[in-house]
Amino acid sequence: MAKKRLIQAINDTLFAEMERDPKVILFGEDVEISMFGDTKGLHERFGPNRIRNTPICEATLTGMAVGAAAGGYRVILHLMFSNFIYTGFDAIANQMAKLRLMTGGQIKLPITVIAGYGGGRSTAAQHSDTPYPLLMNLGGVNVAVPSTPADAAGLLKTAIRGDNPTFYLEAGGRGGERGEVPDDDFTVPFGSARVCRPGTDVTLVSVGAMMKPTLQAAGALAGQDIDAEVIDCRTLVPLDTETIIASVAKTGRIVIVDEARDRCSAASHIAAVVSDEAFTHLKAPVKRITVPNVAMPYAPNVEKTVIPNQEQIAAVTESLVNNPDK
Amino acid sequence: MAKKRLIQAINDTLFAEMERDPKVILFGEDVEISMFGDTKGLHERFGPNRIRNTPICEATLTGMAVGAAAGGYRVILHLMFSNFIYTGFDAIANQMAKLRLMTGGQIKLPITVIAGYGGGRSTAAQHSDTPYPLLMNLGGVNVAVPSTPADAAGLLKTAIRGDNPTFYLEAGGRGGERGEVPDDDFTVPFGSARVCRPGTDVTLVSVGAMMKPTLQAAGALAGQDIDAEVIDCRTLVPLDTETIIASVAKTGRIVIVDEARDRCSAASHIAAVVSDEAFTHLKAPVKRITVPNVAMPYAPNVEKTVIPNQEQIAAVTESLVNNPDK
Amino acid sequence: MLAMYRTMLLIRRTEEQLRDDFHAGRLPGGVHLYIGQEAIAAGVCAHLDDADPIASTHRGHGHYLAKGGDPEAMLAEVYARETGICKGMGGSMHVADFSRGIIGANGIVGAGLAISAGAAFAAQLDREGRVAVCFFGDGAANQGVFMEVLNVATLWKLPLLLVCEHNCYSEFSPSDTVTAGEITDRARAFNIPCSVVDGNDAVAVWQAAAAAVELARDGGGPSFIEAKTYRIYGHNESEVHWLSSEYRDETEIEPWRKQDPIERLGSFILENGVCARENLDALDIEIRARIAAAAEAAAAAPPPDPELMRDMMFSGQQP
Amino acid sequence: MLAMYRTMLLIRRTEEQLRDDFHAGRLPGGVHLYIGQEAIAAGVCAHLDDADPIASTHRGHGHYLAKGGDPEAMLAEVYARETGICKGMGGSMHVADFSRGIIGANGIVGAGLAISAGAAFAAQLDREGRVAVCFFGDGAANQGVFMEVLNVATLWKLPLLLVCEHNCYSEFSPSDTVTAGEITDRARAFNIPCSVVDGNDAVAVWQAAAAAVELARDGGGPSFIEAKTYRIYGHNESEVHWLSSEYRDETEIEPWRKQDPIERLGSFILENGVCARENLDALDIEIRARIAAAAEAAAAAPPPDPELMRDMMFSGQQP
Ligand SMILES: Cc1ncc(C[n+]2csc(CCOP(=O)(O)OP(=O)(O)O)c2C)c(N)n1
Ligand SMILES: Cc1ncc(C[n+]2csc(CCOP(=O)(O)OP(=O)(O)O)c2C)c(N)n1
Ligand SMILES: [Mg+2]
Ligand SMILES: [Mg+2]
Repeated sequence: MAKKRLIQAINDTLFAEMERDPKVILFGEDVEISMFGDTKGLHERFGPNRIRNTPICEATLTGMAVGAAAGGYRVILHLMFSNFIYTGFDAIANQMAKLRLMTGGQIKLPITVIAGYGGGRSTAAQHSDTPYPLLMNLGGVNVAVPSTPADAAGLLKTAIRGDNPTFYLEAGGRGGERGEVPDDDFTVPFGSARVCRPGTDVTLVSVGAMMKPTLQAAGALAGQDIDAEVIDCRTLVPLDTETIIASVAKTGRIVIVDEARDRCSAASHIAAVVSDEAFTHLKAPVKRITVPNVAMPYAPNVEKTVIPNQEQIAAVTESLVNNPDK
Repeated sequence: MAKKRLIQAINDTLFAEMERDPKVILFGEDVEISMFGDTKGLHERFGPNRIRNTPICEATLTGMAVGAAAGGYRVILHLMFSNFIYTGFDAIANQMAKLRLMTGGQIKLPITVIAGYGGGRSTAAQHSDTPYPLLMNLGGVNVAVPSTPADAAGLLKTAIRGDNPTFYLEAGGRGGERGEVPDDDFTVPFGSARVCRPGTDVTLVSVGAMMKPTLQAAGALAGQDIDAEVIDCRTLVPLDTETIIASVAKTGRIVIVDEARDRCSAASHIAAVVSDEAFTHLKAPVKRITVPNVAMPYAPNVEKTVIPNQEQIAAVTESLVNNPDK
Repeated sequence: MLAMYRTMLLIRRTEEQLRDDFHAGRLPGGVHLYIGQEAIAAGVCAHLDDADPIASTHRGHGHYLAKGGDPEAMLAEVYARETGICKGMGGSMHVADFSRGIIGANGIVGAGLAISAGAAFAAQLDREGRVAVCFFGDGAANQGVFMEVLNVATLWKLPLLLVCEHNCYSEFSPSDTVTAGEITDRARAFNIPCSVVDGNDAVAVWQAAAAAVELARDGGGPSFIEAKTYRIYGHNESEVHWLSSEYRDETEIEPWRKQDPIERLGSFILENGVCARENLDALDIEIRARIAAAAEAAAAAPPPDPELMRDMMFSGQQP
Repeated sequence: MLAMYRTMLLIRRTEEQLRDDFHAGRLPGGVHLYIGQEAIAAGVCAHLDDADPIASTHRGHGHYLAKGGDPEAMLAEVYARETGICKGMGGSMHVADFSRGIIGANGIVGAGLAISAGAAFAAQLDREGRVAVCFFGDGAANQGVFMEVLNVATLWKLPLLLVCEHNCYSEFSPSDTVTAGEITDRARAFNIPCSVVDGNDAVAVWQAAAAAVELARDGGGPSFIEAKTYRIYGHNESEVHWLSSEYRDETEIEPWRKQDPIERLGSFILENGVCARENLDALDIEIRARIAAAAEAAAAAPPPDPELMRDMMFSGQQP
């Protein structure tokens, strides 16, 4: 075990995976110098064939990832900020997510797309989106959103070694979170949520950067005699609905915390699944705490009001438990 | 009143709106010849300034729509098949949906993007997507999905005359549905769902091309003594949650029918809203009938299995009403 | 030479079959015919092995067949059968056979460009002398990925051959109404080898491709070929059902019919004594029989099992 | 001439203020400095009126100010104040003033190209002689929209001037590692008027822009200018906080410092007797005072009311 920052866990894992499998290659804009630190040092170690800076041309990069993966490589494409996923969206939505079915299952597409997501640092609307709802709807791509250094390492290994396209979203500048990472070659399977905190009164489901305020809220609620079970989805595709439903079967209440805009969010989908498959267990309305349907504002005081925080989570949960009829 | 095909209602409305306001312009690939028939004859009437064929360059077309709208025009951009929305997605997600907020509300963006959506005609995965969930999550664009010729006309007028970007999605080759269209200059407001069939036992919510099987299922259910209320959302952004909730308050049960892939679908979102805001009225699980999380297959027999149909809707509803505990 | 002729004839007869099948209502989806452009696929693919990847277009039957794709499996695919090369999941616009380097026809105009660049990058890293080829239309040359790929391929010296098939139309728009300047000039801006050839002359295409493919195999980087040709049929075979006005004159098409690439190569073969008229005729009879049988087999084959779909979205994972 | 000098000095002093503000921790977001490139914005915008739309980049302060944008409102914006030109909702990368034809800095590299083409189309339809200008970087010239816009603008003869600011870097990548060939050749492929100018020579930029703007106003269609310059500061001011290695040498920067566009225009002005050194010095004092006051006012202004946001997503509709 070693304590490290989340971004360091990613960087270490990239080193290890590239060492492990010579077919792993990584490219993207300025990945050699590495703005986020995740790809730092790889170029010096693995050279320009396996780590390569590209021109700014996201539409081509996503298509190239498909072509190179079909050509036998395990491709890691670094798209920097998640908003640039939109710039390269055509080959994501029309090729990456569909090509395997369209070709009758002829190919494997081992592609890991890395991008930083989310707000909180006044980067304004074009550098702060949380794009996983769109990716979830595509059907053909996995979505991993680690919240701890250990999960960051374990999920990244699963993504790189896997044979399907995966979007691996880093919680932007918040990669500084520290945590223990096992030393052995462990992986975290996709579709397996983690119960971070067992509880009996209410289920709090969240993912990525929202885990921190969610866990803090759970801690605060404990002081009010509310025993919250906290679940980290870890991957949104595949989604571990079983763990969520089992928890709701126990608690009868659920609050879903999501950094995406509300409409058709991951929270919406989880709420939909719960209100169908766990309906008979529900004692109270299914609650979502999400970002309102706006673009991310620049001003820090305004940005703060749109991103879910500990107080909001605690307040909604408290009122749900104490006033079940809304 | 005149009976016309849905696509004819669109065509007539485009004529009328361009006649009405010289600031309305329309461009897109082969809009002069008009593959779907919606823009037929406009070029002859309004000439090449106001109706213009473009090269194939969706990434530029969506950005141009923003620039021309900011320049004072009411822009109609025809993107042909909804999958090409992805090709032009950058300027949709990063500009159209965000520019107004980013500029502090300085501008209006009167843009109507038209595209045909949905499967059912063996056009395979790249010409059959139902992309509204992605658009719904963007936050800054309206989404209208007419199911009748009258709504097609009324919603299109609201889109064109409105000052915000709207995606106006046509149910592809299924534009042949006929219906009465009033002769006067009526509009259909956004955010106002239509109760197409009142009922007391269960609420069926749907939109666009799914209205037909949904209404047929409601008819069939009537024969089994199940009185279904049927709601056509008409616009998904804004979404008329009031009408849906009022209906659930009456019926206690809801089935949502959606041609989008299930994960983070419009159905998911409606289910989420209902399981929060109408929870106390619910007598049974919230049901979604959606497309599985796959790319659209080419073979008609396979394609048929993924698109919701009358029998499936009737069966799910029947079982929901008769076995509320699932 | 004869191999090229055979390829072209195979494409022609297969597409005639599909044309008739479409109009007889035997196909569930539409088809975009390559008839008149066969020399390009045949002339380029003559230099390629199974290991060399090619990316194709919505008008992709010709590329598939020229690259050695199985005609029976292609017909079955367009017929939406489980015996189809994509098990009936893709259809005409998505015929692909990765085992033969056919990395796919594609319904998104321009999409093959970036995919082929990725395949070329993989080929470069493998250092086995593979070369990637992208076929795309004049209309596709207006998609920005064209320039993006030229840039990356030039910078990285990718073993990539870009073949623009200029058939004078982009759907229903005459090319000069949607394409400014000469497409080849866009490639010339990158100082890569560029050539403009008569796309109805198989020998000319063959020669241009020979040089480009050799250069790429030797690590010399990308090349560009613009093949001037003409789309003899409509944009797709369904257009007759909805077109209310004509977008081109019969008089425009006629001269191009006289430039039929198969007849031209046939004459060349006969003039050069490669073989006799009877041999060509026999070949035609053989191919016609094969395709007719293939169509019959396709028609008789079972539709795909719908459950198959769930195993095909992902590798080893349910959707 | 003097107006251009004033503009350039205004840009310089404003950005020095922002640089210092950033490092003093007074700004919530990052800033990309235009210092060293001022001659380009000033030389081009000298030909434009409020009605002429310009699209800009992430490095957009200079374009905003050269186009007549209010410095006070810009500083307040970067300070995230309700008095900001975008009410604090956009920040440095999104400064825009539609009333002055500044249709926005933009955080998406290349995005201004298509937006400006749309604005040029609107200008063309209005027939009032307006011309649209797009400023973009050498890195942005690798985005496919560049070629797409060249194509549409050429075909439609749009009143559009494309100004590529070649500052030798695309973030941390030296241009020649990510950009193949000469960017101007990509535009030349469309046979539109193209010029390459010394971007640190305001007079040269002014002259090239004069011809291009006049042509566009007269219905002569688009032009392209490549202005060769150099990014004196880093990609953005925050890079010092995380850069672990240098990506360029001081020795590379030094010669460019000697080519300072403001000093060069200053010398030209003095040599030509337009005014005296004292006048220039006085101007500097005036501008410094103005900017210092503006920064103080910005710092003292209130943050935006969060509720404002809900009225700003849509016109007349809640989000
Ligand atoms: C991204 C995208 N935009 C539009 C279309 C619709 N479309 C299909 S083929 C075509 C024209 C293509 O022209 P060209 O590249 O010259 O190929 P050709 O059909 O002439 O072989 C268009 C616009 C599409 N399939 N994909
Ligand atoms: C679509 C997109 N991709 C990547 C980025 C990240 N990025 C910001 S500036 C920049 C480099 C731009 O270079 P250039 O166009 O030369 O402008 P300069 O910074 O030199 O002024 C990059 C890659 C972005 N903002 N948008
Ligand atoms: Mg063509
Ligand atoms: Mg630059």
